[in-house]
Amino acid sequence: MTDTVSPSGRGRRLRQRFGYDERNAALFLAPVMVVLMGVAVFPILYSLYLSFFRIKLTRPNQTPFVWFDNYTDLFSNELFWVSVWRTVTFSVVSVSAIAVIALLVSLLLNQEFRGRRVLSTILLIPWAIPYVANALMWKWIYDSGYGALNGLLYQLDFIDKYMIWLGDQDKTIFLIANAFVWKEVPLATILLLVSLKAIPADLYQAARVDGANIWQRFFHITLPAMKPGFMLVMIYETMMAIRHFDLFFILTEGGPGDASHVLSWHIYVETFRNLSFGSGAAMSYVLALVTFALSYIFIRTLGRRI
Amino acid sequence: MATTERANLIDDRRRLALSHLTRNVVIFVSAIVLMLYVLAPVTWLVSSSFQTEAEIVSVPPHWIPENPTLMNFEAIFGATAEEEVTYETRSGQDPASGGYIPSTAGNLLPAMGNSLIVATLVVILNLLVGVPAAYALAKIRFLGRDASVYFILVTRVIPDIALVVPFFLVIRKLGLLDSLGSLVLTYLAVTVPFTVFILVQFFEGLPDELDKAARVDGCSRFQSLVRVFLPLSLPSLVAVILFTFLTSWNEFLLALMFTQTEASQTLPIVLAAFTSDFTISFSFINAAGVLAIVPPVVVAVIFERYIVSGLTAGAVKG
Amino acid sequence: MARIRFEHVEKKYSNGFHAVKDLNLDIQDKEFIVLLGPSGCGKSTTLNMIAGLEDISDGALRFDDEIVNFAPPHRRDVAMVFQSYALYPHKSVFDNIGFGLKMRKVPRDEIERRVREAAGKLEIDHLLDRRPSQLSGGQRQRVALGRAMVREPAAFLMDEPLSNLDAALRISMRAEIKELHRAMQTTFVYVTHDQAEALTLADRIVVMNDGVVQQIGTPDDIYERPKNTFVASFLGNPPINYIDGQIESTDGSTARFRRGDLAFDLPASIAAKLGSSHGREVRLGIRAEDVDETAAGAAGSVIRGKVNSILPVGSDQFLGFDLAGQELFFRVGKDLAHNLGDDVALSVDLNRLHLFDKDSGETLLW
Amino acid sequence: MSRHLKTHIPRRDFLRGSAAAGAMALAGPARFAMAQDQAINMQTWSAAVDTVQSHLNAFTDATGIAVNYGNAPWAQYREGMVTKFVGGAPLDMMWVSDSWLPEWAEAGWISPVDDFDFLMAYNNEAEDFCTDSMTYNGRQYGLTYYTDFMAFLYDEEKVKEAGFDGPPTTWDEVVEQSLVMKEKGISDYPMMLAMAQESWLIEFMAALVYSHGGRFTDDSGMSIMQHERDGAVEALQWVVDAVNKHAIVSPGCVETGELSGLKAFASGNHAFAMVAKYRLRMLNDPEQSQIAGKVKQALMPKGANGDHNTVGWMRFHGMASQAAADPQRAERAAKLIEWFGGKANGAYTFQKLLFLDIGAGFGVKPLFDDPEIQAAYNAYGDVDVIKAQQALALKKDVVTPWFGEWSETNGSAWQSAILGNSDVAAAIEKSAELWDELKSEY
Repeated sequence: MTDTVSPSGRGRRLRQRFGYDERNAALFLAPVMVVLMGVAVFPILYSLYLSFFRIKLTRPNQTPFVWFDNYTDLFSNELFWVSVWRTVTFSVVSVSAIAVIALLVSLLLNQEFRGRRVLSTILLIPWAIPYVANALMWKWIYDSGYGALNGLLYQLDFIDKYMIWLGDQDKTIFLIANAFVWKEVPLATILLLVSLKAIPADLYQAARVDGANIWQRFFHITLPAMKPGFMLVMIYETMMAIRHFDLFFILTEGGPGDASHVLSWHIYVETFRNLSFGSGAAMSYVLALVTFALSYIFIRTLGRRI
Repeated sequence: MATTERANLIDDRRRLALSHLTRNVVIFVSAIVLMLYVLAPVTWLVSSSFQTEAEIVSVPPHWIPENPTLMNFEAIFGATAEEEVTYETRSGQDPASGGYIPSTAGNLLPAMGNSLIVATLVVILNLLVGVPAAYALAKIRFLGRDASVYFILVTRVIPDIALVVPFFLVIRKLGLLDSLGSLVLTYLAVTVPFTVFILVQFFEGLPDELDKAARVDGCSRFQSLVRVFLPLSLPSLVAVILFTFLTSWNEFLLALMFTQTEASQTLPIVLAAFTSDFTISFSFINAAGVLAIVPPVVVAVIFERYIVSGLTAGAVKG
Repeated sequence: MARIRFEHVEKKYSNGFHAVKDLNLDIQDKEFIVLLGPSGCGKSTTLNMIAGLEDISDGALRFDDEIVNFAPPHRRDVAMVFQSYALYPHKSVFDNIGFGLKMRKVPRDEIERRVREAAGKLEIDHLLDRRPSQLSGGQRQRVALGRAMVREPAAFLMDEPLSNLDAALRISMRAEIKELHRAMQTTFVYVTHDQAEALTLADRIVVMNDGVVQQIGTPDDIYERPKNTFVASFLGNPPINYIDGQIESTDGSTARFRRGDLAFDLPASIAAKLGSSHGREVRLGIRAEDVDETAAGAAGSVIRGKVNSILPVGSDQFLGFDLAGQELFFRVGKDLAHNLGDDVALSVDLNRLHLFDKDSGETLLW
Repeated sequence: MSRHLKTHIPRRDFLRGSAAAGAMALAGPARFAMAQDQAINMQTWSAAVDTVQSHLNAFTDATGIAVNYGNAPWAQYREGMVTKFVGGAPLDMMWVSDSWLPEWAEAGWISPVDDFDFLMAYNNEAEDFCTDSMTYNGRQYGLTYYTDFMAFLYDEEKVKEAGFDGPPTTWDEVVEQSLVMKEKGISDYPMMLAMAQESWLIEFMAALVYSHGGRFTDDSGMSIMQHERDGAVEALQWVVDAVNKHAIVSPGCVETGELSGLKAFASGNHAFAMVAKYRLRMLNDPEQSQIAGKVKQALMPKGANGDHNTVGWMRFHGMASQAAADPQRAERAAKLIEWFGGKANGAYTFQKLLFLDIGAGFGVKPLFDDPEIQAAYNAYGDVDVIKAQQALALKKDVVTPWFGEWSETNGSAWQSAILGNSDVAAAIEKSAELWDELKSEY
């Protein structure tokens, strides 16, 4: 009993209001909070602030405060709605493809077989190629004149003449989604694999003793155990897909026509091409709100306790 | 009676063998499909890096270079270091050796070095900063826990494009323009929220009672984290290491804005700079892309084995 | 080595759940206290508060005389055994047991000695190099015990340590725990929902329900003199039978319980406690074993009904008994032969009757 | 934000209130720390990096002024510079494209250099086109870095194979020759046009429009692109027909950028191409091209009302306003501009190096007489054609402060017409409407 402490003297009141756990939690969270407060909070507030002004950098002397005009203007902007629709298409297609492929691949890599480690290392390659190189590589592959995709399909006799790929407005967004999925699957797989690895093996043994077949084991043990992994995948990939920019920039610049004019591209054009920082910030906030809402839903439906 | 029993036995054995066979076939086929899916574009990347600029536009493409050349790689590795460039030593003076190889070829390796430094620091800082935070959020019940989680999430929902300019202001105020520090700091800020999320999810999966047992055994919160949780969290730590390393390795937009000179430019920037309005060097870019794959794969080979081991088994009775 | 005192302790969670209400409990040094109650009654929360694993919302918790409300677990000299054992999966059995000592900076050879000694007592010394995943449930349980034992703590806390074991092992472990307490000479606080464990192990039992202490007392107290219907019902197998009725003709020295045709003449010792409560609505409790068929016949102590079910339980049998539509269960000797549907008369041991206020459920006998 | 913007944002104290944010935010007019005490900052896109570096080293040797040289990828240069301007990064001299001049000048990021007489002296020997393109609201903003124009190139072998003596001179002849080539299987899509959304698109469109005798705007800056005869309609109609009716231009042209188009031409897929003149050198280099030695330049074909006009462009060395505000810095920056855009040690060294190294056109007339330059030109091109075409090059008539905003919409309007999503007149009408609307805002 010698090492029990009694609250006494200075700090007693503090300790009573904030127990040992509170103080520890504060201590443990402090570094993250310092980093985020120091680096991330100002930019967020600053762009919120900008979104209430009509700012055109080419007219530095006229930057009126316009309340919510930048926001309300969005709803009458035809191209904005086009971009919303493109973003929805792109995100739904790519996130669901990522989730399904990553699920299958993680199940595969969870098996014991020869060459598994080699395979899992190879899987990381797409992730390791910087986005710029990745985008240029796909541009090359998709090229309608001398691209590798045309070459391959032609040599395999799937097509008898070179096809138009990115230039075909019905295909563009899906082709970009493909390049995106290819690059994102590795991370998603790793996240799912980690949650698979957290399933205690005796759980499977118990289920096997209980006579559960492979499908029952999958649906009753594996899938539920992967929920946290799925939550991470859904939050992260949705965030990435909704806000994805690099591929659109390098592959199509929103074209052809407005076939790949996604919201993030729209924001880019508004901000850096039109130099309208105010309305660009307003759009960003709309996008942020949607991203947050989706993340919230994923946390609530798939998260453990968050 | 006895014969049917034996027949059943044989039948069972056969079924077992059959299911083993099916399993192996399924694994084999999916492994092949996966390899093709992942490697097909990469194969093209590698193949084209050994071709000249003229050859990679062949129709149909040459999957195996007909006139393989090491010119791209020679330009990258053969660059002489740090001699002052004069009219006489500038590359491009002699069109025969200049060709499509950009004069900045020699910047690639230093830029990879920059990327490596930044990525490594970001990984280390992420672990130092993210691990305790995740433990607190997962295992300590305190007022403001949910608020903290959502605060961390909120910092990541705004598109980076909107944040570039204000980020720039922060970096300038900190006096970090055109330094690796600017990248380390901002990459830390953009990766750490997700690091925390990954770890929180994993820590929450570990039984509360392990934490309690450790603390009753005499661990402070911090000791419980270090001695009990960290050893059990290796797979998720590896996921975090890979995630933060590769995010830093890949990042383009912020690096584009914050770096100006070769001293701080990272790989993606130098890579993008190979397509200027004059020089077109796709095969060269592909060679650079091939080299860019190497460091992350080395990191993966070092750490990936830890994802495989499932250490939590036996912590709690099924 | 420690006296543990709760003074008006409250536990409220941030979601509003009031887990423990005004807890006052004085645990003597070297006492074996069992916290007993259904799940969610606040017994585990109470245990966790002793360990420092839960904050105390209000009131004071003292170890000896010191208030320890704010001391974190590692600064309280307690050891704890968990229901799930909570062994460290990445450590060997030896390291699991020795971890607490290591954290307290006990010298290596001392750790070695104490771990081996504890392992020897628990007969797991051949398992010291294994990992928890290679052990059976019983072995894991012993490791968990060993981990607490080596510490020689001021208080030894156990949270349903036997509930994951099979029946036979559970009973033998009970004996071992009792022996452990004797040998360790330290305060034990033991949480369970199993009345048999409580009755076998405890010096005193604390019965809890809905965060409120119902009764504190020796096993005998609790069983023989339950303070209310909750305590009475929670102990006993099969559970106590209740018959609702009224008190009539009380003149201070005699009293009679009546419900319809059924009437008991209450003994003077009980009647004395009732005072003048003519017509009072009461609930009469008869423990299952407090009937006797052989002595049937004496007026004012007989209960008649039909045999509804017969459940032999080894030495005894449980008799399902239909009393005008109400089902009662009694435990009688197995040599009494009955058939389903037989009319039976049982005589009730009137001196062992329990009488509660019908509305409050509080006993009328003290 | 630039200080111009800052001082005009009302309630700027909003952010000052919160300590952390306020401290970093808009702390008054930016005070620009000079990196190293005397060094000046030069920012370019990543082109001819070694050539620039060698010339810079010579500058430091000659003047003792140290220069921090930064370069960023061309494709992201403009947005990078916007961020740097707005964020207050230290800048003195930088490369500017003619398309951005009004925008950057209006935003207050760059300043005129016409107060420096030693810079203005070079105008005598400069192409008027260049001086013109660097002038906005009557002030000159720099000296030429390089200039070039859109050229019509053809694969001589394919033209001969198709049975023609020479290259087409009108757009109708382009169609005619192409159809023959298609028929003979010489090329699926004989004409290469790069119509993808990118910064080059306006140059391709302008070359098409000018050679058809049309314009986007009139002298007063009002839109006339929607006019049938002297607007852009005829040119776009030709493209739409070439893609959809004659199929001599690939429908994939809407995803073909300048680089991919060039590569495709270099791979021998096409017979005709519209690319920057300086690409001639690369196209005739066997290491980079499969049709090396066969690529020739012809005058831009003309439309019914046209006269072989094409579009020209130029990039220049400009001075940052923050440098101009400080006389000492301005002086040093002006010296650096002279060193690159004017003469260094008595000669147009940089322009010459740039041409010899990468084939980029110079904006100073005397260099045409330089024997080294003539020899280089003749190695892969025809100086007479080049000179003739250069004389027919017009400056883009859409370069205004609202150019960036308009060109996004205009680009996708053209693409829609090519894709068949809207008809030609409607597409151009839409573009014209936006132009007038944007113009009225200024």
